[in-house]
Amino acid sequence: MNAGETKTAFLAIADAVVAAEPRLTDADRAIGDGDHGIGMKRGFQAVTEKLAAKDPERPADVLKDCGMAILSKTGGAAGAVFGTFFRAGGAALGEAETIDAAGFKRLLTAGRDAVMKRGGAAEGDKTMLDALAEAIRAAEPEESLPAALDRAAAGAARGAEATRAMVARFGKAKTLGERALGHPDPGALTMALVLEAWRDSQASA
Amino acid sequence: MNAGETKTAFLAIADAVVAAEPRLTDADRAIGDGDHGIGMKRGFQAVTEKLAAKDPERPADVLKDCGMAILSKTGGAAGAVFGTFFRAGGAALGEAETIDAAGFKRLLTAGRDAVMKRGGAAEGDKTMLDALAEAIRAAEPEESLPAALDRAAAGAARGAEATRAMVARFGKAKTLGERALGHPDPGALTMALVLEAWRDSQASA
Amino acid sequence: MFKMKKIINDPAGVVEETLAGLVLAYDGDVTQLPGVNALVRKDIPDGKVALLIGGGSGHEPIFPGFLGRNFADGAACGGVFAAPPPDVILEATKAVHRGRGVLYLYGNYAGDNMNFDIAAEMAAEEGIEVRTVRVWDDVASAPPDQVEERRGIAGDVYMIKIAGAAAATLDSLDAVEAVAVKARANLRSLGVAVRAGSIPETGKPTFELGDDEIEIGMGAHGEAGVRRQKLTPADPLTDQMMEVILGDIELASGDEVALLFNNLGATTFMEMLIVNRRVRQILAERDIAVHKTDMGAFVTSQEMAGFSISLLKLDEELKRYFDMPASCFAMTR
Amino acid sequence: MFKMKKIINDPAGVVEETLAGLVLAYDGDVTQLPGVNALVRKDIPDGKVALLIGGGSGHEPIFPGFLGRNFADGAACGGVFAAPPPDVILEATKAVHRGRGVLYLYGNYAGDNMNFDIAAEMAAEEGIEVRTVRVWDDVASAPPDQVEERRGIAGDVYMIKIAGAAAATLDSLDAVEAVAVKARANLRSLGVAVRAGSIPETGKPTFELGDDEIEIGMGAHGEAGVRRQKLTPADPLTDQMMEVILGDIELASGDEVALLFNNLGATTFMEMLIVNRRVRQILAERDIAVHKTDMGAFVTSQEMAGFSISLLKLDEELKRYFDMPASCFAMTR
Ligand SMILES: Nc1ncnc2c1ncn2[C@@H]1O[C@H](COP(=O)(O)OP(=O)(O)O)[C@@H](O)[C@H]1O
Ligand SMILES: Nc1ncnc2c1ncn2[C@@H]1O[C@H](COP(=O)(O)OP(=O)(O)O)[C@@H](O)[C@H]1O
Ligand SMILES: [Mg+2]
Ligand SMILES: [Mg+2]
Ligand SMILES: [Mg+2]
Ligand SMILES: [Mg+2]
Repeated sequence: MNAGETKTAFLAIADAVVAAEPRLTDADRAIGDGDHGIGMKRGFQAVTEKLAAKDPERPADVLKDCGMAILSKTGGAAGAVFGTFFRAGGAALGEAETIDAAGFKRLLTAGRDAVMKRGGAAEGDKTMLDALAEAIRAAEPEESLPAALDRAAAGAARGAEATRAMVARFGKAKTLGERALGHPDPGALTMALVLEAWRDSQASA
Repeated sequence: MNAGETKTAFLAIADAVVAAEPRLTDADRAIGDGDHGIGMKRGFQAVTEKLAAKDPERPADVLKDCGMAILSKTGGAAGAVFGTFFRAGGAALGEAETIDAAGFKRLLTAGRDAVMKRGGAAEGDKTMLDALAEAIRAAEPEESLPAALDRAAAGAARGAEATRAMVARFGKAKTLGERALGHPDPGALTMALVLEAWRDSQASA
Repeated sequence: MFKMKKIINDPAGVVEETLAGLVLAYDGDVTQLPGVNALVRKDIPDGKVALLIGGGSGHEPIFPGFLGRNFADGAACGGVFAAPPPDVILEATKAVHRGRGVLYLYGNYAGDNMNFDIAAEMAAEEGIEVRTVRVWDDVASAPPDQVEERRGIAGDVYMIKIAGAAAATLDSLDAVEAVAVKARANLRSLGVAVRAGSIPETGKPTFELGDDEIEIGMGAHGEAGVRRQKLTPADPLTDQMMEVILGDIELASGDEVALLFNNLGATTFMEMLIVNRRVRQILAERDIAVHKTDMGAFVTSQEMAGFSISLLKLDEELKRYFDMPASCFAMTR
Repeated sequence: MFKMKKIINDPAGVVEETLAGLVLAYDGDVTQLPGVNALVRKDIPDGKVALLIGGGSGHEPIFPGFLGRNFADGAACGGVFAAPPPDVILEATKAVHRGRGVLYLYGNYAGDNMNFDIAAEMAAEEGIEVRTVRVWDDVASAPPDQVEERRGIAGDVYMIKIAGAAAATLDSLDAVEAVAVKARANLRSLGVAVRAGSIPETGKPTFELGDDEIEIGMGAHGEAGVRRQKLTPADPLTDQMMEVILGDIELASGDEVALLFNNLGATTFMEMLIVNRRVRQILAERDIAVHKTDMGAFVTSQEMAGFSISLLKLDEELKRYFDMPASCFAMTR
């Protein structure tokens, strides 16, 4: 996947997240402060603006711009978390002209490490990291990018679903304790949505 | 009706008003600030206390004590209005050993004049004066007290009912204008209730 | 009907317990008269013209929250939404009197008028000179040619601020009364109701308003206002309200005013600040300067949602009293 | 679900319009950074240690309402209930910096922590020294051995009061940070939620609470608290809350404290005063003196009904900063 295709994919991702605002907000109302979808919408609308404005040289530019836009326009935990994720993921792609399965897995991993470093959370804490970790495990570096995207998206969805069974240790759901059980983590839903939208943009491409 | 009988009658009146609190409050919620019954309850509970405490020498003592208790414990427009009414009514009875029909009509009239002087309202302004005025017109000085009470109570009820067709010019319903139409005036309902309870206390006596 | 949730004890005792908590919140400056629902300052200087305010309870922090240096000297408090009885007012009058007479300052309502008048007559019998200034700032409650029929709402706050400073400065009841009367002539308010509040004893809303309705000019007790309409965005609503206010007072280019945004209970600062933004645009267009902006919950109606805009036209004299440092439970300058 | 009525314009523009209205309400003391949701004082003295506060919007008057002499120098504001992005914080940092470094003071939430930390790293790259003190006064949000996991709620107000006075007095970032850290160690808060508030963009309540339920320890954003129970009368509820607070801080007979009653939005003064009455009975039994009582809506959650009790243990040093005259939109001393 080259720079132009990456841009197309991320424009589709942005549309998908913006469209999912109500669902993400409701998820946050259940165990947080009810603003997750609103913040993500603000951030990904900025992503669309930023990406539409110019033609990227490399895939890394797309991810970095995406990360910067989210970081500077979203705010809240999600702004820092997803902004950090995409910026680090972009950095991990370096000068590469295209994203292949190996590069894809590398960016997910670098993104995860950066988020863990930033927020101090780990897998099992009922955050987007749970969706991300499953995605990383599922993505095979040897296969084709579409196949890796397919497995990663499915893994992220599983990971997000699995957060229902977790008690939050970070974010505003923290003090919910037992009562968070049964509800999925909003950020994990967004993480899964991002990878699903990326996969779908390929399928339709 | 001698001093003791007057005391008995007024204890019955107090019970009746206290019991009617919700109805009077709802009437005030419709066109005022929703506290009329609460204030009247506070006032007439004080009346019961004050009357129960001692044996009156003359009927005038009962009305004056009733007026003082209401004036000092109720507050709001009704406290001033009904306190003034009973105090002036008592004064009008003077040294009389008993209340007869003529004395009864005299006390109603003196009470009305004092209330008009105090508050500046007149008949037709959608206040307790509308019930009172009808009662005065209905009460015949020549007949027996029970008969006069009977006519006065019926007149007060008619007068209160008639306030539905009036636009308030005093009290908190003032600015309601047209919208007060159809709703009876809370104080007028209380005035009617007082005379009805007085009449009934005789009937049952 | 469902009962509004309130964190109280016995609903019949809310006034007494509120005043007890308020005296403690004053941290020593104010005391309650034994067995009477009236609070008075502890340190009223001898020979001072006394300022007594009061009215129904349930509108906290007004009235008992406005006692202090350069504010009021005493407050007579009635039941929830009910004017205080004459006895309470008389006790408070005697307690604040320091030989130079007492100014009664309160909102213009039938109940308050009658009870304060009766108390004034009683005070006169005891040789205490009393003057009365009724606050009637609510432009929604009567036409300009019947100002004395208008209700007193949030304007109470500015009236107490100015009369309080005057009563602490001037040495005759006449002079203090004159300043208060002047301030009243320069004061206008208009409110809007968004949701009803409820009385503790009944737990019922004092009025009904549709889920998509607001009412302009509704009184602090939930008495009906002048116009009920569909929920209106902040800017057009502000335009509507300011048109009424500015149509009721003469303001020339270059004039200075003070602005008071009073929260009736449950309105957010966010909403009032958004309205202020528009108010300032409107005043700027007319080249009217704002000397000071006050915003908060001063004259409330329990948990009622809604707010009022008050505009006080200032001249050098009023400004002197308006700016004088002053402190009470509800406001510090 | 029915949409909460709010007097606003475009729900997506509430933060910008709120800040515009606030700058005007400051009547000249404060300005907004061009195109950035950050307000700063106009008259920050050179060489002053700068105090920067901030957080999500929708909690007005905190944070942007606390700028002024002996209060904060700047506030970085995020979306409704969302921490400000690093860029906004960085811009504000540069605007308030006067050569002696900047103290970041904000509530302890994942979003705020991450965004302020990123901004601090950016500021360091630009040669500005930044220290951070996170407010974690909410005893309901984590056990005593994990204070750094606790949320910051109404205690923000006293932290800003004291850090603001210290930053105006002391000439090193170290010294100001030390005072703030000491104040934090002496501060405890606990809240109770009675009715939910709503976010302007959705108009939906941020949580569900039964018509007869309250929740102790609920956060300022409506995050769930620690105990949900049936509506409880004021006295027993106060006993419950004070037991938790007093069980979390060491107070000896004769100690002095300041009390802050913070209205989350729609709670009445009547309710808080009734609660204060009981709080004072409890403190008196333990011979704990109250130096000052503050009551009002300082850290709100839109029209949420509920309140919190904050207790600050004072010593001579803290009292000096606590009593220092100070003035901002939200509070004057
Ligand atoms: N420390 C953290 N590490 C990773 N993700 C986090 C962390 N804290 C919060 N999150 C994610 O952020 C989401 C909440 O985002 P959002 O609601 O937009 O922010 P806020 O919690 O500030 O309101 C959570 O669902 C969680 O997935
Ligand atoms: N000026 C007046 N003269 C006679 N009656 C009056 C006057 N003003 C008010 N009232 C009576 O008082 C009643 C209202 O009493 P209440 O609700 O207890 O007092 P408030 O209006 O202070 O809440 C009205 O229904 C009316 O009958
Ligand atoms: Mg959230
Ligand atoms: Mg009434
Ligand atoms: Mg009343
Ligand atoms: Mg948030």
